[in-house]
Amino acid sequence: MNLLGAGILKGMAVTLKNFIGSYFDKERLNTLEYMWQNDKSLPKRAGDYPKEEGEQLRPTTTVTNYSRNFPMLLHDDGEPMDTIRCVACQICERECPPQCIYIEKSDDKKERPGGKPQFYPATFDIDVSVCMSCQICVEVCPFDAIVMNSQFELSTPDRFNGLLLKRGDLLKSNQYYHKIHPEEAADRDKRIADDKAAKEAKKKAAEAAKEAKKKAAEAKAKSEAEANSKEESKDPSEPPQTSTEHNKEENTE
Amino acid sequence: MNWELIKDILLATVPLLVIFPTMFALTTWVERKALARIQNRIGPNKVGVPMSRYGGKLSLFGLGQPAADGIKMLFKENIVPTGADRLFHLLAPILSLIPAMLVLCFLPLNFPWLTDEQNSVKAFMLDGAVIFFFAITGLNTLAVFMAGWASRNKYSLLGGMRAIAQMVSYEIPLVLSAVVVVMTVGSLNAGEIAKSQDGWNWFVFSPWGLAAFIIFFIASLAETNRSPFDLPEAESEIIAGYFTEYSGFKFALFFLGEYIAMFAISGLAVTLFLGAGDGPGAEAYPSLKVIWFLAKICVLIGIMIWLRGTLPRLRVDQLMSFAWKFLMPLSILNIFITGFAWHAENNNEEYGFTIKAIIWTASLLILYLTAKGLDKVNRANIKPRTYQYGE
Amino acid sequence: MSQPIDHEAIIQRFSGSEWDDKFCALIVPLSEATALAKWLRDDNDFLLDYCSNVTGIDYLDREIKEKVENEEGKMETVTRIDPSRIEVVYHLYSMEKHTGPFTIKQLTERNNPEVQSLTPIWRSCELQEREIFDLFGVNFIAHPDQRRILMWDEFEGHPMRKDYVEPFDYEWEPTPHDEILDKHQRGKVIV
Amino acid sequence: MNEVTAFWILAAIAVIGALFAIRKRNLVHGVFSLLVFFAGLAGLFLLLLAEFIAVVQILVYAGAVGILILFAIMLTDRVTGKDAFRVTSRGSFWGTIIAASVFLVLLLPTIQEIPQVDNPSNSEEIVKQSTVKALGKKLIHPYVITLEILALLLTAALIGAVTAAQGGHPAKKKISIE
Amino acid sequence: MGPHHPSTHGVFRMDVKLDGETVVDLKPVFGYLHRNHEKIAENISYLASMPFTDRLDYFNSMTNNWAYAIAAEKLVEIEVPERAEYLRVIMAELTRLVNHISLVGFFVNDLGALGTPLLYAFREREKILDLFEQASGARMMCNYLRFGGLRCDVPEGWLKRARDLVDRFPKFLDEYEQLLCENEIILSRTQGVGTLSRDLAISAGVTGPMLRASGVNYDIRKVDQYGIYNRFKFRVPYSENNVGDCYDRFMIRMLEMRESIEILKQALDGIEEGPVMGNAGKVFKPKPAEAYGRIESPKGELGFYLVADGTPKPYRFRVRPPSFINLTVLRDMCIGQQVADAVIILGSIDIVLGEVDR
Repeated sequence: MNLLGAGILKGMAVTLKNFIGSYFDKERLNTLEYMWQNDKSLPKRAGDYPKEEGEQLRPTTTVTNYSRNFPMLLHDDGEPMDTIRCVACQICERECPPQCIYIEKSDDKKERPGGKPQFYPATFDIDVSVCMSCQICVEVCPFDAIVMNSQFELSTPDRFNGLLLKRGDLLKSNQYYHKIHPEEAADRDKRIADDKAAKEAKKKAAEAAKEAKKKAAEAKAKSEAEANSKEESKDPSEPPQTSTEHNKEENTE
Repeated sequence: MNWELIKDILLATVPLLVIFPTMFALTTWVERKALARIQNRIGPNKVGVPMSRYGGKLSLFGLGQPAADGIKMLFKENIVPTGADRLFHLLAPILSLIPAMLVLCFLPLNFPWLTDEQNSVKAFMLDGAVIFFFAITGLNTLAVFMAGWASRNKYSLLGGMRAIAQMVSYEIPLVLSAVVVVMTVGSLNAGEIAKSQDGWNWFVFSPWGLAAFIIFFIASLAETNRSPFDLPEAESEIIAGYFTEYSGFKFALFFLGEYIAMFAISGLAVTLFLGAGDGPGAEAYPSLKVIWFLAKICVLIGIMIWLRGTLPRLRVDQLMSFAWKFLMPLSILNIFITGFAWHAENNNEEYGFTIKAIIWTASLLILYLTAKGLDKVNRANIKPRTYQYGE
Repeated sequence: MSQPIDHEAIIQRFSGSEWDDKFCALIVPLSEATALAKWLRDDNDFLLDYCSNVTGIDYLDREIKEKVENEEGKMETVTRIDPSRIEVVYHLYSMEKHTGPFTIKQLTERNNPEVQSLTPIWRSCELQEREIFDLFGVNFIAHPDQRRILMWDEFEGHPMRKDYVEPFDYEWEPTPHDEILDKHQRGKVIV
Repeated sequence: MNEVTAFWILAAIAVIGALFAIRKRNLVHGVFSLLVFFAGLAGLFLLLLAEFIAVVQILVYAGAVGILILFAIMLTDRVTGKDAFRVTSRGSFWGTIIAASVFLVLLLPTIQEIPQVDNPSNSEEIVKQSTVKALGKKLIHPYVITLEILALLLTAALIGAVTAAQGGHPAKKKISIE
Repeated sequence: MGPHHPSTHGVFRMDVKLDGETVVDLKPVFGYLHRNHEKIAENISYLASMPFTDRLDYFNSMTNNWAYAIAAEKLVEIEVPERAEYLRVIMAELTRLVNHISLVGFFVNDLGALGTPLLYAFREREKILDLFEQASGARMMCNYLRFGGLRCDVPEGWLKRARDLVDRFPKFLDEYEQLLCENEIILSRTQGVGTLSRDLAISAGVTGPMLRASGVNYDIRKVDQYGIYNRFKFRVPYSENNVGDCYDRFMIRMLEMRESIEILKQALDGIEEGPVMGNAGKVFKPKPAEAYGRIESPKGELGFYLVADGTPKPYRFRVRPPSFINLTVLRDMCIGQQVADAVIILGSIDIVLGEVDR
């Protein structure tokens, strides 16, 4: 027959164990102390926070290299605006559940390293007060142009336009992406490299097929085949819609 | 006016007014730190000396917290609800503080710097000290009712009524368990009770003394609305009980009153059961008595904080039935046992060790069995249940 | 998976109800609803004693292109006008026999919808039917206490209806988010 | 000299408390001023060095009786607040005359009886007599029968009160438990 | 007890008519957090309303996603790869642990234990939420499941971390039970309070631990055998002869946590490498059909009823919230009890207002 107040005493034994444990046992005390600093140093706009190299306003220890917060635009190495990956195809603006992305397509095309000249977004705003960091835009983007950042200190005193991140604030380099999400960045780059290789292989196969077709045509009817095959190879000179069907087969991998 | 008398009185009472409020400030810090550590968090460590010149901050483990609370309470705007009747709204916290402070001066804290003559002044109520103690703590109930009634809102009225019912019904076990000690010592004044327990024969070491101490401690928890009995200020049901409508310094007064009452009652517990001021070095250096006394009070306060971190709250009717159907019969039985044991010891000659052992074990057994029986009667169907597992 | 419940037995017993094979649900007329429900619950080869889900669906008049087998067996699409109605769908389960979902539907027209409330038979329909009353405006006959559950009492209109127009948002404040929303509303139909 | 001033202060408190207790419109205020009166009385007893009686005065009257009256006020409705009924003081003239005569009847014998306190020195035995132990002995030896009867009377009153509160038959109470 | 009362779990109001301390009548009032999630879902695509399901019962977002994924997979026959099924079970059971320890913590907090058990529960919850963050990127709003599998695979080393969390968890559970299960005060305050009879529970559509506490052996993991639950050997605790009061509900949740650990152990042993995403096309455009998918979420039966009309937007998106329907019996349980008990009965039902008001 158990002692009269046994339940209560056992309960108190547990609290005593926790009381002592919280001094020594790392397992029990996992509350991290947040570095306190006065908030006069709070920037006026969310965009004024430090841009590059993932350096937070305050050295916090809570950000792991998996956590995601608001999205950011990626550009490969080199001058940001030349190597921006985004082509303003506005799929992410359409798919975004709370509809917080606003894109205005530029009218002129910009040369992209190793690729066709593409449009670029004249303005690319994300309303950080509305975005719920759900990563749908990263999934639907066919060009891996938008990925999730892990910076969470974006508080500003101005409620109306302070929380609107402009294109300049969103644009971050690929090394920064490697720095904050090493694993995910590595996978993404490997996937891009594979796709590029696959496309090259397909293009080579397509050229090879074209030469073979050309040779066969010459062999059969040498003179008129050459005449009309020359124009036919000129007019499908990459009209823009090929880029959309390009992204169609891109994403059915 | 003879200045001599006034000097004596001041010498006796001012140290009390200095020691106990500072201990109050420390206890709030200790309580928050200990509760935090029990719950595996760090507790207040942000308030400290702002060293703006060096940019950082000397946090000194949050010791600045009580000072910060005090200042905050001073500057908080004190709101009086329109419906409340202002006089009693103001009077209630004061009335809750007076008995707590008044009771402090009857504890047998023989300060080293006091000569015997001054000691007598302090313990003016030489004879009726213990009864005076219970009379004054009875006034605390009035203060709680006045607060509940004066703030004119349904939560505080409910809280006030609960508090009165609880305090009135827990005063009886409190008094009855004190009777045990008074009976064996034969006098009501605190000094003599302390003297009779010198040399380690504290009351808590005798079986009836231990039972009385446990009952006294449980009843004192209820008297000061602490941990398992903090029903009047149950946040989950009636927001903050009788001091819902209080803010600013009046709330701090209530807070101070509650803590000083806690010190006073644990002081009495120490005097009655734990041999006030008696400790290893007490005979050699009489000045050590005060330190031992305060140390024992801190131990009791520590247990109260530990209970607060662990136990949930009782319901009103369980609270009542626990007092009337469990504690009171037990303490009455305890009085009979003490009477019998004292009679056996003092009135017959061959009171050898064997009879003493028999009496002690017999009383221990009787007390434990009646406690088990009462508990079974009160909570007949409350026991852990078993569950089936379906596929 | 739980085996499907055969519905022929029900149709012979209750002539009014008919089986909609496309969505495998039993359409129940207003008159026979209570009798059928009580029978489904108490009959021991059904024992559908747990009504898990009650949903209201609002259909407007719309033409549907369907591939239909015409005479010479060739699939060709025919456009049919789907009549406008409000459906109240009940998903029933049996906790005794662990049998799968059995759906019954009650149809009513849109202007003043009237449906038989099944709360007296299954208590779980009480809050869900009140929600349908609140958001669709369907009046349930014999519902114990039918009043608005999610919206505040002075709210007019039934938000979940397809043709519901939002009242003017008097708490509107200018936010950068607005042009994003206008741009989406300006005729950019999401494909 | 300071005993006399202390006496006058305490007497003033007691008289004011009693007056307020009668004149106050709001019942709860009346009860609290009654408690002030009890406290004043306890102070007076202390002055007479009868500390045990002073303590009992506070314990019994200020502590228990005060709370009892408050409970009574709380539990009977329509006693306080706006719609509390007004006691008309129609017969106030005759009332005062009767009160004054009773006061006189009580006051005269006490005035003659006051002992001429010539030397305050014998206050020591007064203190000795009124110690708790002496009172305890007196209560047990000569007055033990009265003590028992009193105890019986009180328990009877207690049981009566409990049954009255329950409305007579305990059966009714059982229903309210389920 | 107004919407901002300290012990209603979120914005929920109870009109309580008191006679002294006992409750005479009680009318729950909802709608303070109503944002008409179903109307939003009708204007956005199927995939876009997946992150919204996290906001339904914000304590266990993985099970909400899974219920929606099951309903969508019933609309269009999509085959889910092995590893995805295993990871779904692991995530669901981890969420069940999070939900049950937090609930027990809140329940005892209502009893007045000043947060100690709650903070122990939150200390353990932090470790599980770190696992979710490493897998999906966010701690609470994971948005991790997709129709036909998962959004991305778990990082390497995750399974090992999950494994030793599961091994350490029983030690914490013993400590938790020692603190709470034999405590006399908790026993006497919860036994006999808020009793729910067996047939009232069935007819009122109460599901989950509350139903099993009233004596009905009905667990959708066993009944529907959705996902790959039929591969794991686990038991379902229910209370046959007891009266189904607050204590039973509290104990059933403690025992269910032990069963979840069993499932987690078996799942973590059985998982192998493999693809995580089935062959679902980029745009989810189902043919006109209806589907009702339901799972055993920690609070009860969470169901999604989707009506598709061929466009990429659902025609009707209906959520069957367990805590909303469990509230039908709140009034019957609270009549005749004390005020302090009404608060505990509400705590034992385990409601989350995001799900109740949708």
